Amino acid sequence: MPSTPLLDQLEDGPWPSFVTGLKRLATSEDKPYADMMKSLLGQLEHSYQTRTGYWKGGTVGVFGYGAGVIPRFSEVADKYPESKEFHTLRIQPPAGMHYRTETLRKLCDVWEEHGSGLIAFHGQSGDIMFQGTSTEQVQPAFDAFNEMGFDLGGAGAGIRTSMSCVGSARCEQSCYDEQRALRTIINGTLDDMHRPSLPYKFKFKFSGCANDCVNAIHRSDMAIIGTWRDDIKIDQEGIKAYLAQHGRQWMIDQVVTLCPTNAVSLKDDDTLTVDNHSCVRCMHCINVLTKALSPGDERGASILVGGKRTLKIGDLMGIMVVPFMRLESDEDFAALLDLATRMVDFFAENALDHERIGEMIERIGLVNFLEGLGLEIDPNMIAHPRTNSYVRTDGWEAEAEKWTQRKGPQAAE
Amino acid sequence: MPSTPLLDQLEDGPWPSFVTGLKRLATSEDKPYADMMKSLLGQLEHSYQTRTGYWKGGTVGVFGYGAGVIPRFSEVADKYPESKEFHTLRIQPPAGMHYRTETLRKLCDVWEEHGSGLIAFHGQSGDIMFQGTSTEQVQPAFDAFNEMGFDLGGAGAGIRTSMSCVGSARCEQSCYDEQRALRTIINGTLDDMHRPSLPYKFKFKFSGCANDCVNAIHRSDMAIIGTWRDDIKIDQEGIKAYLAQHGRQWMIDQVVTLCPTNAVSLKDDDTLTVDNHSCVRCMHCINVLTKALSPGDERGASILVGGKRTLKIGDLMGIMVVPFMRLESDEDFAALLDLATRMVDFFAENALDHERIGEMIERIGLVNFLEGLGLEIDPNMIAHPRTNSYVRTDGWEAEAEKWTQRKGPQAAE
Amino acid sequence: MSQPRQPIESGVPDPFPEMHPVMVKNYGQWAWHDRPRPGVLRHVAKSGDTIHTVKAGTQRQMDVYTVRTLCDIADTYADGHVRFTARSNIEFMVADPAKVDPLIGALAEAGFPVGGTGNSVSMISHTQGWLHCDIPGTDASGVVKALMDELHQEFLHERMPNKVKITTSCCQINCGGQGDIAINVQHTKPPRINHELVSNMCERPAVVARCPVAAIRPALVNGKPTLEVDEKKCVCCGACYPPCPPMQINDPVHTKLAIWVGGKHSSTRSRPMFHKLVAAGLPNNPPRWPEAAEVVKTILYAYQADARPWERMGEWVERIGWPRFFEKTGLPFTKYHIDTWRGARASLNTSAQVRF
Amino acid sequence: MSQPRQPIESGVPDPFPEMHPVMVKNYGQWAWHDRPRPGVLRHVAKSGDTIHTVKAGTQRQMDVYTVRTLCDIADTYADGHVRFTARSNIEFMVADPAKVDPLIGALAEAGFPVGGTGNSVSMISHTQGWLHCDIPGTDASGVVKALMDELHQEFLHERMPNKVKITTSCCQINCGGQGDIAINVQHTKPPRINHELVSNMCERPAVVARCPVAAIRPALVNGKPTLEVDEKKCVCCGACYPPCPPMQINDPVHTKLAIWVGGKHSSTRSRPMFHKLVAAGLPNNPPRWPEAAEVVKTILYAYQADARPWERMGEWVERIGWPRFFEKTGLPFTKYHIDTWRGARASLNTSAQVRF
Ligand code: SRM
Ligand code: SRM
Ligand code: SRM
Ligand code: SRM
Ligand code: SF4
Ligand code: SF4
Ligand code: SF4
Ligand code: SF4
Ligand code: SF4
Ligand code: SF4
Ligand code: SF4
Ligand code: SF4
Repeated sequence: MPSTPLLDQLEDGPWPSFVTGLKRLATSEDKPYADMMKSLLGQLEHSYQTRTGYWKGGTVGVFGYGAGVIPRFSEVADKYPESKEFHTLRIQPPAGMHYRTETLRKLCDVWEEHGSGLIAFHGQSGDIMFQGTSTEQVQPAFDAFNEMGFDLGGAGAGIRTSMSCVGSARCEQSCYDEQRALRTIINGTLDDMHRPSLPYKFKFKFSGCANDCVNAIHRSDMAIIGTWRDDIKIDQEGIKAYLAQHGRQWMIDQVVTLCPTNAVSLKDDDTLTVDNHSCVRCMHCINVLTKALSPGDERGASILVGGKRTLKIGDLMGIMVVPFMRLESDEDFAALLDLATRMVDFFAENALDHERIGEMIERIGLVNFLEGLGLEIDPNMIAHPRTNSYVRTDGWEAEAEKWTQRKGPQAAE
Repeated sequence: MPSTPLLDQLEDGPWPSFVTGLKRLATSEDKPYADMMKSLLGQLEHSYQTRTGYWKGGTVGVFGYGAGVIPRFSEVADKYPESKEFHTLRIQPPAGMHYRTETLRKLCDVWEEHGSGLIAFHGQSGDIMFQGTSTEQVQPAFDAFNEMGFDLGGAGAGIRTSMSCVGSARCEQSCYDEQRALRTIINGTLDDMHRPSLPYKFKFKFSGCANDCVNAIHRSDMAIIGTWRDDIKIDQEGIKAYLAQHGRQWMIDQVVTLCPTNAVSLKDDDTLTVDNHSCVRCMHCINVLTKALSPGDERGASILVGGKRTLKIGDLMGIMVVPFMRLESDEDFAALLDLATRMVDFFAENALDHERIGEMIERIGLVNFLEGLGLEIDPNMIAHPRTNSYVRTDGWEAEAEKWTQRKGPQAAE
Repeated sequence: MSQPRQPIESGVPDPFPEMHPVMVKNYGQWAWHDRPRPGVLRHVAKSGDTIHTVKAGTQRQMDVYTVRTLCDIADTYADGHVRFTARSNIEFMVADPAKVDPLIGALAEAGFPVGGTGNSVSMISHTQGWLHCDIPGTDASGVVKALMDELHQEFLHERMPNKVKITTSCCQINCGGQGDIAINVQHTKPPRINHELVSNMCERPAVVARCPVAAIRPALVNGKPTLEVDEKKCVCCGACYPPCPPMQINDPVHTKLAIWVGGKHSSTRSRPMFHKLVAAGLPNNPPRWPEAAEVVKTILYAYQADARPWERMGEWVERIGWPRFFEKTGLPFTKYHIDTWRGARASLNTSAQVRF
Repeated sequence: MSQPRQPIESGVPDPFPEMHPVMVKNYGQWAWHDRPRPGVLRHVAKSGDTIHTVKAGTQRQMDVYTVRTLCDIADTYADGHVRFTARSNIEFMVADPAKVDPLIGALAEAGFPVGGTGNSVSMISHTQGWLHCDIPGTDASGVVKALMDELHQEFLHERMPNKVKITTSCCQINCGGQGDIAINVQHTKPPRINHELVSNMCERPAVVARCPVAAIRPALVNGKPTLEVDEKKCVCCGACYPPCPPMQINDPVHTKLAIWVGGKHSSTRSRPMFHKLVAAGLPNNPPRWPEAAEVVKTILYAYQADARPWERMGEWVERIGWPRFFEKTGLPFTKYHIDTWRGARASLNTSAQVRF
């Protein structure tokens, strides 16, 4: 065992220690990975000492696929030779990250045989990351996972592994079937994941409501976020129960005054009402009064496009491009996949190299993007209309007419 | 008299009609301007008919000054020859736009003698605009006004005529002597008004409080807006009187819930308190409860820089660059003038041609501007800190030290 | 001509000799104010002194007869002092409360509407237009007069949720500034270039630099140096026209009016705001611009009906949301409403918050 | 080697066979939930079925022994099903409420903290760092472990005003994302270029294109084509390093940590927000990064002491204002806090609103 004085300090303290785990693997003398993990601990300690990383990339993959393995070769292999290759397999988990223990144990067994014994549940994008194996073992490891029913995840300039919140499996806020939506889109675009040839990466994320438990707005190129069109459902008996338990002041301070649009009122007769036209479906009142309030019945999702981290123009959040799409019937899910596919195609055709879809929209303008995809203009797409007069408006009447055509019948509703 | 069927329609209706006024002048047959005004009415009717303007600029001025007259030559002088020249004199009013009737009558007399008899009280920048005279009469008109104690205002690429709110003259919200501040700055920078040689125009505006009755934030290059540093003054008897008159609900709806930072509380004993550290000096509560609340005693102004209209990069509002400067003593006013002068100098040296100071700041960055002027960094200058990591921070410690130096003693206060 | 006279560089006149004596005496020492009725303010000083202000609308562009009439009224009822507001309303200050009603009577008699205080619609900010400017797309005096006729009752009464400050401008330069409602020129076609004139009178590098979208480039027409406009880029702003009159942007048909909503200068409650485009393509229709007036009234009365006390126009829309603004006013929402200028991203909805 | 095996392109596995049977049965039919104690959720379905979720922290980067221990616990106390959260916590679902306490006991016994629900500090989002990435400026596993040791009690208890979601990242690319508090790498010197390597391995046009400020240009060194960096322009972001490893941005001394505050993903109450820089220049100090931990705790406890119920970190600061944030945390405010990136204007105070 290498001496690891700095890492040893990370075995103290109440939080589970990854160092203890690494040492356990390194000292599993009967296992094929023990030496690799000793070497790895040595290199990691060296990084702690020198404050420097020592991995470099390369090209390693599995037969038939163009991505999904993150290759790592050591730059200090002379000192720590057994971990000179330390590749990671990204494997897509069951949607919602549910596991039988039996499945987990089998995954462990495969990784003991073909890898380091080190597994991350999960990567920030949602993969199970099987971390650390040699070039030689990549294919057999994948084959074993694949036979179990698992498939490689995304890497490189393609569709990435996705994530949905726990949603319908347990959460009463859920406004659509997240797992189905995830599997519909990802399994419908697998080719672009496994043989990546897009301008840059493309991520989908699925949250069942505006609480956005998978950070979809900031961290995905296309965010599917649950919402509803009709009225919030109110169980006035439930409201009375809350009032009985917590009092009116509590109700006012925790709910009424925190509604961002002042849409909630507590009446003198202790009923609670919501002005559903003002409500922005932010979820706050429902979160607090979960036993009395719930999303309406006409459920579905909003679609936002273009979230991402900093490179190269600065962080972007997704932009609302479809305020509502119903997600109930088979046709609805087919329409969702169709939209996703068209989105990816439009991205493939119009983005520059290494440009995310959010950057592309920034460059070509939202209106061109919407027109390119045939999405209808809606004031829900904006925080406010333009403040600048530099625009050529000679098509005003034709555009206004489009709106009137669309809204005419609705107005009569 | 020309026939003016379109203009005639503007004599109907309850609002005072400028057309009736123009006609009055045109029919003052005993006056030197009657023919000019007949001609003018003809040209204006022609504009109404053709929806086209017919004035062009030129060069006309008074001896010794480089600006202050707006020259107008008619493009349809062949049809309307008597108003072929129709220049405007911009004259600076007394600060706050106060007049004795005697003064107004004298101004009218001068303009009957040397001009059209048409006067605008006032231009959007704050000038009295004596509208319409011939090239020949410009100098005598100016001489007469000048002898009365009036001086030309600004035009072109220089300091412009300024405006202050009525403020101390009448308004209880006033936090500094607006008229004095205006006269200190403008009369201290007159050379740059009368002999304009700046990169572009530069406007000062003076509002006594955050109600900003002269639109200073949007419409001036340097806005001086009254504020206070200590606590809002509360007269609890006054509060009780309001409560007696309007009730608690009114107080809550009109004041408490409208405070943008929730700094106002109505206590059970019917006293009203303000969390002065949270208060942003927005004036709302004071506006509503003017008989009970007033700005604190430590009064002065905030300075914002860079407001302007659309050309060429889009509308800009002023940016807070001095959160507080006391404005009481002679030294305080001298410091204000000093700041204004340095601001104009910095602008003169660093702006591009036809670039307003707000555009310059946009181009060089606020930090460079602050450093150039030696203004101290303050979190009141921002809505929030940077969200983007693209910045070189190797001077962090030195900068942090500056803050600690400045705030150290204060923290002990 | 003899030796020219040297100007006396006296600058801004001292206001104290002009100011009402009660104001001079209590300068900076005021205690509170209220509004006994629309058009009248009562300010009380710490000394106990009181001054009443009676506010009346004017046409701004006044003939000397009108000014003298106002002076006569001031002399008879208002101690011989007046002031003008930032919006060209006139204020009469009276020390004696008994004079207030007669003063109001005299103003009404002379045709000056008394109002514009408190939660009323004040005078529209006024610019030059065809009367005097060299680049106007419409008139200002006419638009203001026509609109104020329509809004007259709202000037007289204080029945809006908060003050309503309307602005107008006669070209896209917008000397009238931001407004709760703004009625502005919006050109819809690129400038037609009078090539003959360009070669003669235009300082070409200056105008090329002035274009916000770099749509102007040098060109040769009939062998003479002139300019051309890339019509795909041009945003029809007219910024090239003042420095280069041959860039003829104004057009009797294609110069339209647009309505903007929600500008706010005060830092009161909410931060200051810019106004936002809500309607465009309105005809530039003198002498009474009925189409623009109609839209303005629709918006104004939707605001009046729906806003809460103290909500300025922009604050109201922020609360109810833009989807409902378009619903309530019945105005169409188009792609032109979506901002395309720098920083446009900040105007997009980057949240899951949505309204139905 | 024989003929290679063709992959079965099965994609995302069906979760239903893996899911707890009570979840399968009541899928999409849940009625409400509460939290009987920190670390435990109780969800009740419309059918009346109930499921308890016990949530525990893990180190994310787990050895198979740890995974098996968790499986053993799940088999004994939790019906043989688990799930992992978006933040690498593990959740045990149990149909029988009587099993909750024994399950908690077993987890505690095995060293897994039970908590992370409701208004607690959840697990820090975790990235790769020195353990695996090819570009890290610091470690991730170590930072997370060190910080979670410090914040352990806040994971166990629900005593914050709202959820606190902390993130970290091991380079400025920031795979860890936005956070209520984010502990991120901030380089402070431009990359040193290994010219020898550039000529050999770098795809030069790609790296030139990658620089956000166009600071990289082709150059010749010793007659060989290489690159140079304009150090005046360079913002030390390290974006050139992944496509071009010779652009050595990482440095044991000049690679620092910075703390950001107020990121928010949810659209709950307020719109989503980006986090904002509050402290920089902190040493990258393994194995326990005490300086960064100190700043994080200072901020966290200022928030705890001052925020109102349901206020997320960013919402709290919005209410009290940035001047008071710096006052309450004692952190210095510097010119680096003032944004300089595109759209920076929207981050400036363009109002007369001011705090003292
Ligand atoms: C493994 C993982 C971190 C983790 O430990 O969890 C990761 C690791 C890397 N990310 Fe990431 N990113 C991971 C999730 C993210 C996320 C979060 C998310 O997906 O929700 C983001 C922010 C969201 C986004 O997509 O913008 C993210 C934004 C980036 C970026 C910046 C992209 C941008 O447009 O700003 C890069 C750089 C690039 O793509 O050139 C990047 C690049 C990388 C690379 C490939 C570094 C490189 O260029 O060589 C890292 C490989 C590390 C390794 O050795 O495995 N990674 N990366 C995450 C993927 C695991 C998984 O598949 O589940
Ligand atoms: C007269 C006046 C309108 C009025 O009727 O009240 C006016 C009239 C003109 N303005 Fe203005 N501006 C007038 C107040 C304003 C204001 C309002 C203010 O000062 O508060 C603004 C917006 C604030 C600002 O400064 O940005 C304003 C923004 C402009 C601009 C755009 C400047 C910009 O940077 O965006 C121009 C164009 C220019 O300067 O090139 C302009 C240019 C002009 C010119 C000189 C047109 C031109 O380039 O030939 C107009 C001369 C008209 C004439 O025939 O007299 N005027 N102009 C106002 C000055 C009267 C006075 O001295 O009191
Ligand atoms: C006379 C005048 C100042 C001057 O020096 O000329 C003035 C006078 C008063 N303003 Fe003002 N404001 C005047 C233009 C403005 C403007 C600018 C403008 O009209 O273009 C604004 C900014 C408008 C904006 O935000 O776009 C303005 C925003 C306010 C506010 C803040 C309103 C708000 O809630 O946003 C107050 C506070 C209030 O209403 O109590 C205020 C309050 C006042 C007070 C109460 C101050 C006082 O005690 O004298 C005055 C009487 C108000 C009334 O009528 O009820 N004044 N006030 C201006 C009259 C213009 C007019 O004839 O209509
Ligand atoms: C398990 C998990 C979803 C999953 O599929 O894995 C989850 C589960 C729940 N979230 Fe979440 N959230 C989860 C990540 C998130 C995230 C993303 C993250 O952690 O990176 C967010 C966005 C955070 C942000 O804005 O930056 C998130 C924002 C919320 C909110 C909104 C909070 C707010 O006021 O802004 C709620 C509503 C609430 O608190 O009642 C919520 C509510 C809930 C509920 C009540 C939903 C439910 O009934 O199951 C769950 C239990 C909450 C509790 O512990 O009290 N969840 N939740 C994730 C647990 C992560 C963890 O281990 O800590
Ligand atoms: S995003 Fe909404 S539906 Fe999904 S788990 Fe979170 S609270 Fe539930
Ligand atoms: S969901 Fe949000 S916006 Fe709608 S009523 Fe509830 S708190 Fe208000
Ligand atoms: S800006 Fe303030 S001080 Fe000046 S008149 Fe208006 S309310 Fe009074
Ligand atoms: S001045 Fe404005 S911020 Fe201050 S307490 Fe009054 S309402 Fe609140
Ligand atoms: S708005 Fe345009 S047309 Fe009107 S006065 Fe100003 S510059 Fe002239
Ligand atoms: S109208 Fe505006 S955009 Fe068009 S050429 Fe002229 S300056 Fe450029
Ligand atoms: S944050 Fe940077 S160093 Fe860390 S995993 Fe992501 S790319 Fe690698
Ligand atoms: S560190 Fe960033 S700014 Fe500097 S050269 Fe590299 S990519 Fe450009």
